[in-house]
Amino acid sequence: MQKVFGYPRALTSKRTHYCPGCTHGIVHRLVAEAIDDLGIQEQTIGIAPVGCAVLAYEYFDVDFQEAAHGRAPAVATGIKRVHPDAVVFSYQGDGDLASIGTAEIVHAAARGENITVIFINNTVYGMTGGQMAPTTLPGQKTTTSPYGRDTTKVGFPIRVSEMLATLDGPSYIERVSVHDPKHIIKAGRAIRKAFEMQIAGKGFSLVEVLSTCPTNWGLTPIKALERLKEQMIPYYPLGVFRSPEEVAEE
Amino acid sequence: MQKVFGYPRALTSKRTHYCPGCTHGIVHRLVAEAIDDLGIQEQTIGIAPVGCAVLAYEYFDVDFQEAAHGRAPAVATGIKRVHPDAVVFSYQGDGDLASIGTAEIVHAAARGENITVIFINNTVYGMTGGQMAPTTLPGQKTTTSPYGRDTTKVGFPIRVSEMLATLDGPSYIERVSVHDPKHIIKAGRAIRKAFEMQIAGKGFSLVEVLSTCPTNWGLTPIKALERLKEQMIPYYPLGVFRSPEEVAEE
Amino acid sequence: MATTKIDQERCKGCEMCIAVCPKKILGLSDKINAQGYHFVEQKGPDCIGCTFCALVCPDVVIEVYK
Amino acid sequence: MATTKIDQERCKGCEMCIAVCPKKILGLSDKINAQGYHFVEQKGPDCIGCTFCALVCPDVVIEVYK
Amino acid sequence: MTYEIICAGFGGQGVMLIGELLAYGGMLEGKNVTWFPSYGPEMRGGTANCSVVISDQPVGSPIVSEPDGLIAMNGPSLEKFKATVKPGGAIVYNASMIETASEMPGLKMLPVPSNEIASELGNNKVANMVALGAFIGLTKVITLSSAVKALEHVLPARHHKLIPLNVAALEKGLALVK
Amino acid sequence: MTYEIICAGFGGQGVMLIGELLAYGGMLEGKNVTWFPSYGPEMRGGTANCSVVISDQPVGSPIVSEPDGLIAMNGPSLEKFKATVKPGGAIVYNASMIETASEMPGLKMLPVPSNEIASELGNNKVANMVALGAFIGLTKVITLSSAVKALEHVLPARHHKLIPLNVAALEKGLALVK
Amino acid sequence: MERVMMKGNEALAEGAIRAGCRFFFGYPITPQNEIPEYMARRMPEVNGVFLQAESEVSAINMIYGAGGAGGRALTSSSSPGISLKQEGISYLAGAQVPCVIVNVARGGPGLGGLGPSQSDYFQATKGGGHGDYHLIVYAPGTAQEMVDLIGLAFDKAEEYRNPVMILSDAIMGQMMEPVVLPEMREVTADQPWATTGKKGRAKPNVINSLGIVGEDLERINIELQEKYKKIVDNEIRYEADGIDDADLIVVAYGTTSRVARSALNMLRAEGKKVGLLRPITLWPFPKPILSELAAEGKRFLVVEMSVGQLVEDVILAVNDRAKVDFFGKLNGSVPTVREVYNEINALLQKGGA
Amino acid sequence: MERVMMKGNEALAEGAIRAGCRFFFGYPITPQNEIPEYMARRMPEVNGVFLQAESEVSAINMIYGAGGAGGRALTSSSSPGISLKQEGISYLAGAQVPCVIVNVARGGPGLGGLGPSQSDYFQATKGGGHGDYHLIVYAPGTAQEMVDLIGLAFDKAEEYRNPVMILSDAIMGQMMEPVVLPEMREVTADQPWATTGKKGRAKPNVINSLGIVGEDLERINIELQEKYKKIVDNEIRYEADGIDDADLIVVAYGTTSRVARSALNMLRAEGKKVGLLRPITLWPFPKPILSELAAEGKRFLVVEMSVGQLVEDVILAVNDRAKVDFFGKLNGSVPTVREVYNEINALLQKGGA
Ligand SMILES: Cc1ncc(C[n+]2csc(CCOP(=O)(O)OP(=O)(O)O)c2C)c(N)n1
Ligand SMILES: Cc1ncc(C[n+]2csc(CCOP(=O)(O)OP(=O)(O)O)c2C)c(N)n1
Ligand code: SF4
Ligand code: SF4
Ligand code: SF4
Ligand code: SF4
Ligand code: SF4
Ligand code: SF4
Ligand SMILES: [Mg+2]
Ligand SMILES: [Mg+2]
Repeated sequence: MQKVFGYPRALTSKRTHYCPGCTHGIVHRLVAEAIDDLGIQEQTIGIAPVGCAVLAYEYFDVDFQEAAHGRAPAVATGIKRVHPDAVVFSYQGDGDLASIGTAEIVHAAARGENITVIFINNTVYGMTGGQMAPTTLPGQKTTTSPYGRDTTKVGFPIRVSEMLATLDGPSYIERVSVHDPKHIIKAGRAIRKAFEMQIAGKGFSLVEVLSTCPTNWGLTPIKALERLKEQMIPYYPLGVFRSPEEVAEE
Repeated sequence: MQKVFGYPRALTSKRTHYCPGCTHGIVHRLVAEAIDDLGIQEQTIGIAPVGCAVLAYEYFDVDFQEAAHGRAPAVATGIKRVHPDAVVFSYQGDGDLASIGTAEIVHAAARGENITVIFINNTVYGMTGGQMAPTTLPGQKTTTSPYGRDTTKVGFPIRVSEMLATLDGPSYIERVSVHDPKHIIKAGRAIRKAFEMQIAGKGFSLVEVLSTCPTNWGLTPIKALERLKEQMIPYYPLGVFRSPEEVAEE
Repeated sequence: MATTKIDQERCKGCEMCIAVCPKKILGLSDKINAQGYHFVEQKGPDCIGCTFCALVCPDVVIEVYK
Repeated sequence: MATTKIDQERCKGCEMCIAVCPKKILGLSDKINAQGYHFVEQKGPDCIGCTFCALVCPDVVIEVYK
Repeated sequence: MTYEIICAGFGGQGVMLIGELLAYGGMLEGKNVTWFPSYGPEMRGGTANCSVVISDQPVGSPIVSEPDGLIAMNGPSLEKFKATVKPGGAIVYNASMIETASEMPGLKMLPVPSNEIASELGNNKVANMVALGAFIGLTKVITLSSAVKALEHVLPARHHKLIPLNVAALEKGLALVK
Repeated sequence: MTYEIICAGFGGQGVMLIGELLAYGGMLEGKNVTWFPSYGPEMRGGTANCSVVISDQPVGSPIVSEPDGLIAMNGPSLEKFKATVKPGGAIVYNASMIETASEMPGLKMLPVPSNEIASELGNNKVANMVALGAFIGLTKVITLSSAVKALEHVLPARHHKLIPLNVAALEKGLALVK
Repeated sequence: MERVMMKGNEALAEGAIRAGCRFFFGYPITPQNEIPEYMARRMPEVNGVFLQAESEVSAINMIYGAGGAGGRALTSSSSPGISLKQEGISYLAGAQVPCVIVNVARGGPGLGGLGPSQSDYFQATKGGGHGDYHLIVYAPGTAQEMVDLIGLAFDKAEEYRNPVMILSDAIMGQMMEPVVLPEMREVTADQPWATTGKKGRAKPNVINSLGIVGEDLERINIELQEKYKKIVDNEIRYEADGIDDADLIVVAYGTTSRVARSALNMLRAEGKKVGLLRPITLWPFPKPILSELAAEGKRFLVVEMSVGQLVEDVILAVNDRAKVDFFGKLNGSVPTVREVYNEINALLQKGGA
Repeated sequence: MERVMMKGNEALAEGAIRAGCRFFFGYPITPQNEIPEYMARRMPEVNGVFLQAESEVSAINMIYGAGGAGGRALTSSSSPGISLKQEGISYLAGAQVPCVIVNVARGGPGLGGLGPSQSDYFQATKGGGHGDYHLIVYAPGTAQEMVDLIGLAFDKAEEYRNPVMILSDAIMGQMMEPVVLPEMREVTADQPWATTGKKGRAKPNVINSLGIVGEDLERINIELQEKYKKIVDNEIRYEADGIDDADLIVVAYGTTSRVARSALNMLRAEGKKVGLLRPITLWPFPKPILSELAAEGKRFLVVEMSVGQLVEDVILAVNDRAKVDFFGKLNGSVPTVREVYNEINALLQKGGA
């Protein structure tokens, strides 16, 4: 018998601190697999966010810098300018990237900074206990929208991929989901493609991964996957928003 | 004989510190005329940026707050939440709004904050002596892009109106120009419309005004108007990018 | 003929693998691991090696052999 | 019959009004104002009151009567 | 008189709640009280404990490092804290999860099969209340009726229907001592 | 010996440049020197001045408030600074823009029709050089040849073709004193 | 009056609302999340505004807008977030905008940890931002003081047109204690300087800290310094406990004052002559009383959760007229009652200065 | 060696490049724009990177990335921009990332003015950010020192893995003076801790300031404090001018040391016994020499462009063994030579301590 699925080399053996069923773990694995596939483990430098993935540097077996909340794209820029041949990626949550770090992500994208961003959209601030994020859906209850997100008072969710796609800098932007095996495979492909773009020197690439936070959604992991599929995808359509060769699909 | 053109009431009599031929002055007048037309001088609160318009509070005869660089939309939000019936507008340059203040403008727009933003795009940092702005055109020489803006290293200009138009919050976004009388009249109409939107409680409105900086462009005021028309407009197309009733035109 | 290899100490008992297994052969154990979780076991021999379980597992608990 | 009224002390001599006047009746004075600028004068009587000059003036120097 | 308590266990065992009840009960009796929580580094789950101080005087440190009383709901908690208990102090531990515990000289130690008793009452969740009842019985730090009153304040209104069950558990625990 | 100078005028009259030439010339003569600019609050235009110190010793304050010498290119500048000049000091002022200036007791005062002379040379822009030439002649703070050498360093290469014109203006100014 | 158990953070939030605060702008960060979460629930009930800003930088600038417009405005954060607010704080001070800023401090530097810390003392009291400015800084020592001082903070902020900081920490914020809540206050303070729209006023109101023209900036600074002097003269607060007959006085605020109090109780029970001086205002600093006590021959032990910040102010206050010892714990650990007890005992044994 | 006239800001920029700095990230602000503008022209000539960041916050975090990756990285700004960088600075200190930060200080608080200021002294030396940390802070007094100290700054930053600040001001930055430039240096420092990609290393390198697990944060802080002690023991720098026979010593740095020097020259010419003590490192502070001089019976006058910040460190250093007087100017104005001269004279007349 052959091993058809195994543990990626680019992950350390450390157990994660993530809650049971949290899809952060799936995305970690997909990133590690992309690093393995492309054979870039020795030249990759990651940037961990402030968010549930704050300890990412303990889980990936590559060099890492832990950035201040929201500033990962700036940190990545600093690193990439020093080591243009390294593969530099940031891993950021939606509070980190779409709220406090808005200026940093917009400008890294506009600059066409040759880095890869893995963007975890779980419609909530996981680490700090479930506050509203810029991506929180209308009506969604969180600890800082206890009566449900009221768009008349706090406005509408930001569709980051669509917004960044208006810029000339990015080479590749895709939104994917990890709610079932088929989509997980697709997400893995997108992540690998994003790294390939960087390696080819094409500039800024970003993969937005629709993700779950069972704990702060108050759902079981399985119900959380269902919510992702049924409520998030309609608001955040999957697809390629920018690509040198393709047009938007799906 | 009748006065067919006169000095607006909402401007003080103070002479501006702007350079000769700087179109900041034109936009000031258009804003003042809108305030006069709508009869809102006693209930208007402006927010001055850090930029050449830093002394705007000396020129408008309405209450004002001078904001930290880039933070005018946040300051406007604070004011508007205290005085929902006041008419609150910020007046911001492209360094202020599109660089350091990116997060603030994106989120004020996403919130659909019921304020009006007058955005002066002159492709340069005027006040600090002509450094590169996020809106500086490819190839344009500035004091921090002395060899011309190199898009392979510092990326591409940001089209703010297009970017913000991807959000659900804004009610009205238009890009106008002030390079000739016809366009100035159009710009004035757009500015008035933006205020009307706010008064009607429709949420965030923004008018991007293509503007000149003869001093830092190293051109005479008249040549500067020509550059605006011939080089800026092709990169920054005029038109309505968001409107409750219309679709994009021009 | 295929089978899974489960690193029980890593498992957090989230049951996501159980939900996606087309053969419905995965289930939680009565026992708990050192982390305090009931962990997953392959309860039947009909594994087809589809790797669905491994794909959805956030804790990279499952290896699949075929 | 129309005419302009020019607040010479505010004028900065940028010449933008001069450029847009369809009747080409505006021009800079030889004199300078207290700010040190050669200011604009209406040099001829053919003003049609189109207000173009006033519209482009950044310093709100010009009033137009018609 | 100042009485200091640590309640410790796994996340989810309700140790924070019984600490709150002790503090609230103390307050209802006119005492000065503090309650302070402490969590492990894990995102969710893991261990948790809280410090409770009940005193006639203004309370100084809200962090208890040498408790008069300890309620330990699992093994690791008992191990971690038992040596810190003051001479003459009291330990109630959850015998359902801790098979054997060596005696501590100079301390009163009471094993309580909390989960078993809770299961008998039909809800495993009230194991914490059983332990608290026993602790109250053993130490008399507050009265049972204060603890019962505290329940009404501490439990959110939507859980008030569970108060009788909780009271029953408290009583079962208390009965172990009498 | 420490010699302190203020050069003042409208923005655009080139007062910063002549200050730089004094400082650079002083440096070429082996002195310690400083040059410090000061602008008015206007965005562009308005008044401007610079402080220059030339000394055998390390220079202390680069900001001159009691100058030994003043070059005033317009009226407001003369008014602002003339009273600060040290006893025994020297003032060169631009007579083309300042019609009359009252004598200052104890000071050498030299009116220079800089703009007229510059116009004679065919370029109004070198009025500043005429004033500088005169100032050098009057005070001997640096030599003419140091000023000429300084020009090569201070002017950007693309303006070097204008050096002969500038030198001519300096000489015209100097000649007013000799 | 009814006592209710509340976490320090929640007591502060409810205290703010009862003091008339109707505008809260903040951004989540542990260990202060109870404050915005409480406000999110509570503000709609009192027709107030809770708004989660996109960042701490935005939050502080929203406060600038709201405070400048005359609203009773509050923001809260924890150490890294407070660092981000420094530019805004300097603006608030310069433009004299009343408002209240809460720092529920945590361990630093950098991302640090989630436990308590007192290592933001310098930042709070000497100015983490640029320029010569001061916040009034209150350091509550009980949940009750959270309630009381937040009310006072709003009043003083408006009285002096000055931003006020509440310097708390992870322990003070998360600890539950009984509090007595005051009645809801109706605030209708007249703020003739606020931006409201001119509403018939002859001159516009302008909120501003710019002084580029002539002597403007010096004038602003003179005005500020005159105000600060008034605050120093009138607003010092501290608690003194058993200092009269004490040989050794512990100086500590907030959490460490609580730990010290426990240790002091133990020592007093043993008949030792020890006292506690607890600054309630960290700025203005209770210099006069310390100076006086020094003159009387007391010695001091400063206890802090830092490598020594408050201690500098104590030394400056006693200015070598008394011996000042220091016991500090680095961020990441908290002094235990036993440690402080031992430290004091050791000092008492070592004897006089 | 050839002397060239350069503005302080440009001298610093060229000095950085000659010291091997190849990464500049900054954002425009007066009065430091000459630095980024110089770098924009010059960096491409030496294959270096000049990048205008979208904000000061971004710039400091780019520095964090570049410095953490082993590059010699520089950022510069002025007071409000430096306030915005405080979170980032605390991270740099916590994660021990070498880099150099320049503050060309201007008048505050708030938007303030464009003139010089020394009112960011506390922010620079006591930590404007959160947590117990220190920057090494150099205060250049001449354009030549701009060149020399920026080179030293990079070396020390790497030697200690610590961020270094150059605290300059609007006058020091805009003033032109002759400088002698050093040769271009090739820097190939070995930084085994830097993120470069593992490149065969067994363990990844991690740049980090987080300590949420167990004793991690305390360990980080112990390490930092041990390093700071080493720096205090080895890195103090100052210039003493005529202090041996002086009765009164002026303590001043940067611009005010220059003004004071002029006044002192006048007084010495009159036979007065006066000297100058100019701290070159503001942190570590030249406490030992001041302490020694105090013991010798000198008195001190501190001259600052602020309401008094440096003076606190002087008082702490002499600790009441000597009289310390203060002469300060509020932001918006600069002390003249005459004012300082008069002040010293008045003190000399008043006589002994
Ligand atoms: C400057 C600063 N502000 C706030 C925080 C607190 N904080 C930590 S994580 C986080 C949000 C995390 O949410 P997200 O980025 O969505 O990541 P997730 O946990 O959901 O994966 C916040 C606000 C901080 N550490 N630093
Ligand atoms: C925090 C901060 N950063 C930088 C500056 C310096 N600064 C003043 S104005 C300005 C840019 C102005 O450019 P823009 O917004 O385009 O306005 P313009 O002058 O072109 O109208 C900058 C960077 C500042 N005052 N504060
Ligand atoms: S809190 Fe949410 S995002 Fe964070 S680890 Fe738990 S489930 Fe995942
Ligand atoms: S610098 Fe440019 S933008 Fe500023 S006033 Fe002058 S012309 Fe206008
Ligand atoms: S590989 Fe497929 S069939 Fe086998 S256990 Fe996993 S999901 Fe079930
Ligand atoms: S998906 Fe993974 S962690 Fe979850 S139950 Fe299955 S094996 Fe365990
Ligand atoms: S109104 Fe028209 S015609 Fe008259 S001066 Fe102005 S531009 Fe010329
Ligand atoms: S446009 Fe206005 S400022 Fe310009 S020259 Fe004409 S009148 Fe004067
Ligand atoms: Mg999230
Ligand atoms: Mg601009």
